[in-house]
Amino acid sequence: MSAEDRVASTTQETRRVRVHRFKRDDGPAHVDEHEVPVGARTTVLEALRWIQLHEDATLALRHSCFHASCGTCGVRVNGRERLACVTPLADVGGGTVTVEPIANLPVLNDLVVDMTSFVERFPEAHAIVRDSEFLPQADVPVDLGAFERFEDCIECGLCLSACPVSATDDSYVGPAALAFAQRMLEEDPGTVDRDALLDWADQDTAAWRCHAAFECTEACPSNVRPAQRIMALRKDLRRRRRDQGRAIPEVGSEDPT
Amino acid sequence: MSERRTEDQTPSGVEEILRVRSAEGPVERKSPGPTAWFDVRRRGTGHFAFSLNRITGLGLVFYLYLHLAVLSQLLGGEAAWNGFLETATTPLFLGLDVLLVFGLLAHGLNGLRVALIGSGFVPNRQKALFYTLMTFGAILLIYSAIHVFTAEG
Amino acid sequence: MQAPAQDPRAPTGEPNRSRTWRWTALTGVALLLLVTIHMVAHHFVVEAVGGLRTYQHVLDYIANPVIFVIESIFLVVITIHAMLGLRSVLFDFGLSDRHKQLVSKGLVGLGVVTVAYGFVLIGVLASRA
Amino acid sequence: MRRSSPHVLIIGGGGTGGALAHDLALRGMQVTLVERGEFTSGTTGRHHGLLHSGARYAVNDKESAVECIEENTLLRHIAPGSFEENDGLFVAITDEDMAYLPAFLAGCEETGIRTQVLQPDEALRLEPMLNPELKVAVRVPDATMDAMRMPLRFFATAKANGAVLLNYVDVTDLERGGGVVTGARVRDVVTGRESTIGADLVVNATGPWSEQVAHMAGVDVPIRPSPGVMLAVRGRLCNMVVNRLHASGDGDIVVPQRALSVVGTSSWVVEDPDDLGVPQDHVQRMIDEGSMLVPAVREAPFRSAWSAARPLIGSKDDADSGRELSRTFKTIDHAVDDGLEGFVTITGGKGTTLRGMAEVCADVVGRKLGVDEPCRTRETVLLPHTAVFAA
Repeated sequence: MSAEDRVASTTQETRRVRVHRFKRDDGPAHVDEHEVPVGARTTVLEALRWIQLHEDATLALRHSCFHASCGTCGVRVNGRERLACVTPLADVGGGTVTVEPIANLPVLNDLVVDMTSFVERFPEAHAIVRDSEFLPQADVPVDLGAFERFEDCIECGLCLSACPVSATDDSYVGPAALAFAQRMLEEDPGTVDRDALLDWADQDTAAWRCHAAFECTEACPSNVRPAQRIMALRKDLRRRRRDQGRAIPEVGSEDPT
Repeated sequence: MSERRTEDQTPSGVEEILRVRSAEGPVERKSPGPTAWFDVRRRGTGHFAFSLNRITGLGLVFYLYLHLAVLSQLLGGEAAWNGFLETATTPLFLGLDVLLVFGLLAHGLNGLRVALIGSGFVPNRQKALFYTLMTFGAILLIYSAIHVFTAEG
Repeated sequence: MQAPAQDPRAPTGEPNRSRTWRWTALTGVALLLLVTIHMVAHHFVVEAVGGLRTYQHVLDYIANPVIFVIESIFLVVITIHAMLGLRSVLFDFGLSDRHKQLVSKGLVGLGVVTVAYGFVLIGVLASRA
Repeated sequence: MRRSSPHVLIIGGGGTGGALAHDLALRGMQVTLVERGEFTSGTTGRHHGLLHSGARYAVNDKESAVECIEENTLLRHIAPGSFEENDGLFVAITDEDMAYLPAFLAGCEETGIRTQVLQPDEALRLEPMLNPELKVAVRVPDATMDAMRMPLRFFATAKANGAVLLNYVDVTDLERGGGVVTGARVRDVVTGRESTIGADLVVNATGPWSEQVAHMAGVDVPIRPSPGVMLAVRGRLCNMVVNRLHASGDGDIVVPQRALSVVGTSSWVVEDPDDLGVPQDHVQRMIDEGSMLVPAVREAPFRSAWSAARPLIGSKDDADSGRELSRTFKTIDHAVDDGLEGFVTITGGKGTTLRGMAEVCADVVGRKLGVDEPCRTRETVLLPHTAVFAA
């Protein structure tokens, strides 16, 4: 839908929004319900902000950019991973809407998760700028080198939340970190220690723990396609092994003993 | 600077907040583990496939040992074995046989998908592959069920 | 052959998953074939309700050298696959590195016992034919 | 026992507060920063991400223009890897735009902003999606920043240097006694508990909320929350920042950002910076004006439309549009203006000038607290944004 079509639609009604609440001093988590006035293009984030402003100022949530560029407002809407800022209530079916924090990370407060352990999964401080692959017909000025742009991954954690292996096994580094590693290998800015990165990925808590559910790719709001990148990473790992002339080891050497 | 209040007041408020926040206990965290397999709020095909693989896998390991235990009857000679055969051909046990075939097909065919995709074949068509293999499995399951219940000596 | 530099982030004492993943996949694909053979041979070619064999049928069957070899391979492959799968499931419980090692060792032991038991079973039956 | 250094409490976790925390921490002061929500959730994170060359202000607001080009150069140096360094174009579409060109070039010359005049065919070679009707384009050193991650690098570095940064801590009141602000009453949103944070000096760095916080201390600040609407469409329609070559107006910029293009921005004035709304006519204006620069804006799939409140300096009596209010910043020592000790307000400005604002404010803070340390933020390279999450 173009922006103009969005502007044209402005019906007004209300939606029942159920919000996950958790405060440390208030005991276990519970759900609050609110009746929120919505227009045709009211987003989940706007609904949550309305609740903050008009009904409960103690509701805590993360948000920053409001246009799917910062990745802070990731939540689960009716059980599916979404960026609240670009998810119109009209797009998540009719009836009651349930908003929960993303899964597989500690919940600090209401809808706020602690991103520390998400960031710690990444192999190293990572570049956020890369060459732009858009507008290939553009004639880049000599003094610029190449047009560049920000990485697609906005570190929202939705892929980690959607991953069934991460839901089960906390030691798995998860899709975002592996997708990042693959991008660094694919578009090496010349600063990458490739062997160290491949060693990092070649672990039973990394590339080989993925079970090809592809839920990360489904969840990603930024078209990073982490699952495909994990598969590409495995290809890199196999190629390295082949290049190093390693034969498939004996069964006996397989076992961890 | 005589009214500087740093030492007596500053830390109190800040440190109290920091202390409470860094306390281990009251952070809500669904403990990870196999309960996630049964999380019905996760409705994705991929999650279903993963859970199915885990559950059928465990079921098949259980069956493997059940099977080996049952086969020990063979060591007891003809009478022991033929006695077992009578129980094993009751409709209940035949139904369990069909369940076994279901487990083998679900685990085997989804495992084939994971192996094919995980080793670089068909990287972008995982859903189509899943549905194709599951459809194939369903046909085989129906055929097997009919066979198990109708094959007469 | 030069070993790659040790990555400080890599946990120590861990087997390399790329091998276990590979072996799970390889044995899994082999099992597709072996299970099919096993199921068809036992349940779909025998003309009886449920396709089960009588005692004598079983003895004759296992005495066939080709069957004996196939069943032996089946036994080993399915045990490896089952132990690797169990290991993966048990690791889902978020074990410490030490417990992971214990689990791995325990499963090697269980696998050896399972295969040994299977061979005793096959051997005894084949000898009775 | 060594007497500990003075403690400064910064209210507001936007770009200004973060940069100030960084500056004060480098000067060896004890710093606590409180933010009622997530860092950069108020205005900072919502802006379109333009790293101003200053050319936008080169004609009407030369002070801002000079600030911008200085900070533009500095930030690239201290926050490498945080910008899409693709420059920007000022594009003339109408004869009226062309009439603005001489003044624009003169203003840039005067304020030290490097320019390169491009004929339409040259500009279209650079940016094929530009309006083919363009008459001329001027290349300037604009860039795109990640509106959250670039400021977070100041937070990250401040934290590494010992500043205590507390998000989800809401200031409910300011503690006063004998004409001195002595700290703040706060409510920890995480627990719901209330407590008091004492400080030798409290800095109000709450941008468009400055007025509300100043009222807690019983003083007034000449700030007007002036929101603007922005529109993001899918597709990276250009690689360079595309500006309209005319006096500042609505919908006059297209900022590429990741695989999106952000069109900004309108301007009006509100009382409550929390209750903005997204007026439909403003969104329509973004589409209409944005497609004057890059026609594909009209057809591109919608991604988001939102509002962000700027803190513009002016008085209640100024014009309603907010455009005429100054874009530069102001540090107010309330001891001078209102006879209230221990309270400083830093406000105004823009994302590009966050470091410079912090430097000026930190000079004032240092003078008031007797800390004679020079500013070191010009040469201190910032940590990556992820370090803000480090335990």
